[in-house]
Amino acid sequence: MSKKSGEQIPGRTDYKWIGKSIPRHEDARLLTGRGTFVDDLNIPNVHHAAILRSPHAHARISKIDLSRALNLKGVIGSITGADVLERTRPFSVVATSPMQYYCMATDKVRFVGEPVAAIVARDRYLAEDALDLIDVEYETLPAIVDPEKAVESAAPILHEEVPNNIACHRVLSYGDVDAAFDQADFVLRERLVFPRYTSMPLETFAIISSYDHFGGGLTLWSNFMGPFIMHPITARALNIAENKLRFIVPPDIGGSFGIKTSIYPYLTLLGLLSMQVDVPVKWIEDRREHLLASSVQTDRVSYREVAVTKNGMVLGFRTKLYDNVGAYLRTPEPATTFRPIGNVVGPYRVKNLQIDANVVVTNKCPTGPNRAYGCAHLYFEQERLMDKVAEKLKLDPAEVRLRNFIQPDEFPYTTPTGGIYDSGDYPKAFQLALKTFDYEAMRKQQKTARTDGRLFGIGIATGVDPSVSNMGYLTVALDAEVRQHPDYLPKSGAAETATIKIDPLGQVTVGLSSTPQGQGHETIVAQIVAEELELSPDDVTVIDEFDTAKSIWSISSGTYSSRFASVGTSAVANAAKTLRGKIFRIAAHLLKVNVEDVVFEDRRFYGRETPTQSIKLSHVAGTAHWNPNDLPEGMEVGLNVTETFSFPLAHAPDQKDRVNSSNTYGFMADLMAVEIDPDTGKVKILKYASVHDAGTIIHPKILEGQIYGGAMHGIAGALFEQQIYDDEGQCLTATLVDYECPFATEAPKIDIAHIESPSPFTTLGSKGAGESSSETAPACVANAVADALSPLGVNVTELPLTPNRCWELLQSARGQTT
Amino acid sequence: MKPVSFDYFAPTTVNEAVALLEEHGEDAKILAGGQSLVPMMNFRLVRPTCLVDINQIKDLAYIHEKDDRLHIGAITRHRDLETSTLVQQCNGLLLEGVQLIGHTAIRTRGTVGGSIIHADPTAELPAILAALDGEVRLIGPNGQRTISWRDLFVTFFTTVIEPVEICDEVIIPRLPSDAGWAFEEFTRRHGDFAVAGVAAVIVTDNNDRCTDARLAITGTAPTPIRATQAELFLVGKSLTQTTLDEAGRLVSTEVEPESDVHATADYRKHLAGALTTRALQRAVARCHSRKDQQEK
Amino acid sequence: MKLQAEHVFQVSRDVLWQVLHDQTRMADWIPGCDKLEEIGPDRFAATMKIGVGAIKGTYKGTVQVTEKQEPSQYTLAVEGNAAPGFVRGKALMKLQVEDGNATRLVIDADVQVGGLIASVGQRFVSGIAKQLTRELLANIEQSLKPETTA
Amino acid sequence: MSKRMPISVTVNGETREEYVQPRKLLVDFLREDLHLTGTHVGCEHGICGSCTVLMNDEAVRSCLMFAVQANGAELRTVEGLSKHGKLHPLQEAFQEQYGLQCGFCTPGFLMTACDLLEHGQDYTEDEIRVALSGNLCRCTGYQSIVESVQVAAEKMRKG
Repeated sequence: MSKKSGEQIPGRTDYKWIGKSIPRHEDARLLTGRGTFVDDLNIPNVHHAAILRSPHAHARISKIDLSRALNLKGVIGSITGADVLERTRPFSVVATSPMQYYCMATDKVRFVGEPVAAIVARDRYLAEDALDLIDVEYETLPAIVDPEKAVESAAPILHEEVPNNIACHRVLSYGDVDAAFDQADFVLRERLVFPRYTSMPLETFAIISSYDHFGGGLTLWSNFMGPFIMHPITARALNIAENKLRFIVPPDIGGSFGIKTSIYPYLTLLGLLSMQVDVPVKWIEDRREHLLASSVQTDRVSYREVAVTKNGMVLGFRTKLYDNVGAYLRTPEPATTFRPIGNVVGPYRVKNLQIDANVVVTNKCPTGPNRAYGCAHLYFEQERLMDKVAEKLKLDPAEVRLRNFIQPDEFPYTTPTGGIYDSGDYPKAFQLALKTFDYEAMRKQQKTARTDGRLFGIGIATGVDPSVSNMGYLTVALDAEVRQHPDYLPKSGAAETATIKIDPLGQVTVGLSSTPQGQGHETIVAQIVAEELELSPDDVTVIDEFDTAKSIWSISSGTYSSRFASVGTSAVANAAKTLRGKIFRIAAHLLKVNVEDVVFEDRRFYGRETPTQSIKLSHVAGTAHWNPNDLPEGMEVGLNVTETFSFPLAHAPDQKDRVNSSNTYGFMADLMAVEIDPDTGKVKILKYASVHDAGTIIHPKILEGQIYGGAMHGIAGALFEQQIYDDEGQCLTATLVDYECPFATEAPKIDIAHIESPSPFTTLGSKGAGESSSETAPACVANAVADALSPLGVNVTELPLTPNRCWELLQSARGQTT
Repeated sequence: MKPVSFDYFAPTTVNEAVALLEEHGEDAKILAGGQSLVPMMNFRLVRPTCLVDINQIKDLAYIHEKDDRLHIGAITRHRDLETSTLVQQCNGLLLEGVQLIGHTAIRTRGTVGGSIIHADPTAELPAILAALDGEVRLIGPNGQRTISWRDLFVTFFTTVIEPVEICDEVIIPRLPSDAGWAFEEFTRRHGDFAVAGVAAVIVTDNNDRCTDARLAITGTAPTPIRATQAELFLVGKSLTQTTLDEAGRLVSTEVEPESDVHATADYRKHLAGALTTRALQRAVARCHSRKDQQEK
Repeated sequence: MKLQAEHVFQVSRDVLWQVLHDQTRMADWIPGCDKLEEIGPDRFAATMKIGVGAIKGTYKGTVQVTEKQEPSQYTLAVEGNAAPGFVRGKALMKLQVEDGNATRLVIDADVQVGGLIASVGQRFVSGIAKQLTRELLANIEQSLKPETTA
Repeated sequence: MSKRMPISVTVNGETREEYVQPRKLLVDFLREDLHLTGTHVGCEHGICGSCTVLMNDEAVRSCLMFAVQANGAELRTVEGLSKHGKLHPLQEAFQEQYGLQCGFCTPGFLMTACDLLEHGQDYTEDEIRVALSGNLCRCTGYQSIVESVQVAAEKMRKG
């Protein structure tokens, strides 16, 4: 069992249910094979689609001939780029360059796996048979995959309207960065390469589309997860009114980690396909399609330099980065680049910085939200440089971090880039991490190991965990003048809605506008409502099916950017508090006592002085439903409350490009000990401690699960997985044999501990923690391996650190040419 | 990822199977365990129009020993080898090698004949056949023939088996009773296809000199190979650590691997040597412990 | 994917050049080639049945001979499409005189594989490519039989 | 298109006579023909383990077998683990130890662990991790799954 110790913050109210690990409500159906994922839905007379994909990385489509495919028995419909060009509009793209991005290739194919045609047939087997009969003629063009080479003048151009393949270029400056570099005692520089890997949920994209030719309504069942800006974007692409476009999300989604935000091009494709036929059309993405053409994390080359004083204080930094977003700038990209803008200084008191951000298109799969979303890139650069500072000054890397931390008395802390860190105690959390890891003892163990010639390393990585994205942050990708234009619609905010109702017999039902993919929302919501209404979680039924026609939602709805634990729980808690007030007022009215004297205990109300005269909750609820005219004067009929919680500080970016890109900011400190096998180069994680401050903890075991899952994604990208392309743009990792996700035998045990600095901005003081160590684990692994290799004078500036790569680093250190 | 359509036959005798192969020719394919064939069919990389399922030929599943050789029916499951006391008693190398194959669910269906005829150069069973000079028996329209592993493997996924032939038995010589053995593999994840692997067998005389050395290497050539230079070097030597290191070095100079997405040629070349040394260390240790047992 | 191979043939350079450019015998040495029709100057439509183990494909495409510098070198460009994917290769063929009336053929090729084979057959693409090159050289040796025995 | 063939399969104790095309994968047969949607499809090339079911009490990949091959066999899927509302010890242990989050990989883990624990209950943690190393999970980081199998082994040892 993993060692877990946590400290309770004094002044924390002792909750009955919040803070306890109650059994999960979702488990019974999932454990007995009665879950409802999209592919389990039984839609009558559903037919199946298959998509023909480009084998070329860059080519002009000269001819498509579907005749042989269409007269295969059982085939009933098809679309190609021509239909898409004629009947849909390009997706709106955030950046300044007017790139044309459609759900299917219309003129050229720009990455291997890009959809070229789609077929509907009686079953998936027949649809794939039909794909083999489609004849396509391509005129191949040279391909480019390296982001730095893609911007050179000789590079092939993907989009005529996008010069030098640069989809977005912004230089953001904060504070006085030149002064910082002048005052510095020394400057450190590194070129760092962050790899392209993907969260790869086990359930692939899944869509069922049904078009009503008479009413004009289009219904799309899918494992879509938000944000719901994708609803207007899809409606606009399909030239269909939003109130005619219905998204239905079933109760169960098989993991997402951000990926299923990028399903909307396929929603558009299936929508158009279902308009060609009179039956519902189901498309279940297969694993090869997913690994080739769903969504991947941006790969990045960055040049970072830091200005440092002789006692290790970081005065400022400059970063020039090249983010490789693949063939199309697909909304919400370039969010990888701009999402962490509010917390780009991490947990440190850096005041001056400049970011030269180049968002580059190449002939690779388009990128999109993945777990960590930009923060793994950020903290890989930041923490590698922190270790370089320690190395230069011969200081303990822990000490360098302690010197630079933002101090507890400075919260809420406004960062130079406009982020507002709500709460935290970084030194305390970091000390707890050192204690949990037993840092001193591990350094001693390292000393003895090194005397035996063993390659033993200790890595540290800390980071601020941003959650609840402010919908306005992405507009910092636009020049400030663009944002001043009169007909430009500024964007901001982060909200969530919850509806709670009590039925005539006094049981509680909660409706959400979240789309959970395994985070246990039904359980957490039942805990919160039970706490506020003084019931038990088993009295609370939570419905998390989502239906844009029935559920109340806003542009920022959905389950992404670890938002539910703060914005979702706040909406639920507020709705429960309001409903509690109402039932207490009805009870006081029926008991003829003042509302302050009403006591509620095991489902009965009574006046404090007259405990024997009590009425049951079902009586109060019954009154509200059966006898509404007996309610207190002016009280609204019914027992249901809908509350929307919105963050007040989620403003649009100001003229100086400052924006509070997220609304709650947690803290993480990871420590890891590793050993490298000198013969094979294989890295083994010997020990891993991880401390998190996610504000008020609601369900400890669910939080621990998020930390374990997040850490595993980070370790996967640092040691195992990578989407690899050859120089001609062919993807070489389209199976799970070649795209190497770690299994149980590769997973470490983690000693997890917490501190709780409640957020002043959320109702329960809770913050998001869904991405957690997916942001810091890659940096921690890199620092640990670098530490293990430092006696040999080897530097680590690139991931993944596969056995082959580590062996090559060892060879270069041992003077052999590899 | 659905397979193309095919005609399906499930013969219950070998002759019936051979007749079907003759009748359907080039595009007929034998379905044994299916753990390598079906993934390739689902990817539509392989598109047989006729499948001859030999899982109903019950008398092709057996393990028995005759004149110091294990005779194993072609559709004997990997899992059957794992749990067979006969294999445990007379061929530790086979047992250790089988346990490295994929995962339990793969070994439940995977067959001995299937994985040898599939001839994946990183697979464990072909390497064991090479290390112990095993043979396979092929049955065709005009009778049967027994082929040694040296003549069986041609290149990637290719053996000398004719489209009309079926492998009905694999013959693996028994490990010499005083031999030490070890199967050492390097994979990035447990159960992966091996980046490189070494099946080692060592026999020593009473004053600890090596009298017989077998080193079969996987992952460095289109087929499993024997590292003959290193084997010749070992015979006659006392197996000190320096000897074992030198044997490893010889193997890495002997092999000419390819690069791919999992490993560079240089890295595989190095690994073949490093794994040889590790395999020999374990084999020598087993050799000593078996000798101690025999003295007791 | 870079591919180098070379082989010494016991014929003079001129003879080797003639054989390599003899359209009637080209089909003999291009691996798995069972149809070769001229569709333009030094340009042929080709059907090649290439397969390794169970992975078989009938590749339809073109063979193009360019940059001819008789008799020392020329470039062979091959392109083929089949169900498992496409193959595109450009090979610089250099013929170098060796003593004893022999000629060394040096092949310096750049091969690109795409579609299914690239994304699924990753573990063996370079090995299979080398195998086909060996077959090519063996086939040339075979088709030179009349010249060498005469 | 080759014609359908009759098969008789016992699934979770119930014998079903059906007609299937030879190329129909066993996992598609379970999900589409028998509407047992508890078994999931994650990769269709035998790596992720989501499709694992028991065939004659041994774990197999139902995406690497054709339905026709199950003719005459006895299959057990996740739907067959619990009886009349009584959870199998494995299901109880997974609930107690929070051994799941999204639940998509869970049926595959349950059937793999069922094969493991029906052939013995005392394993070291490493042995359990090796036995589960053919099942991919992207949510839990595996620790809670390993603990769930350890607790289930304990429950089953006590009988």
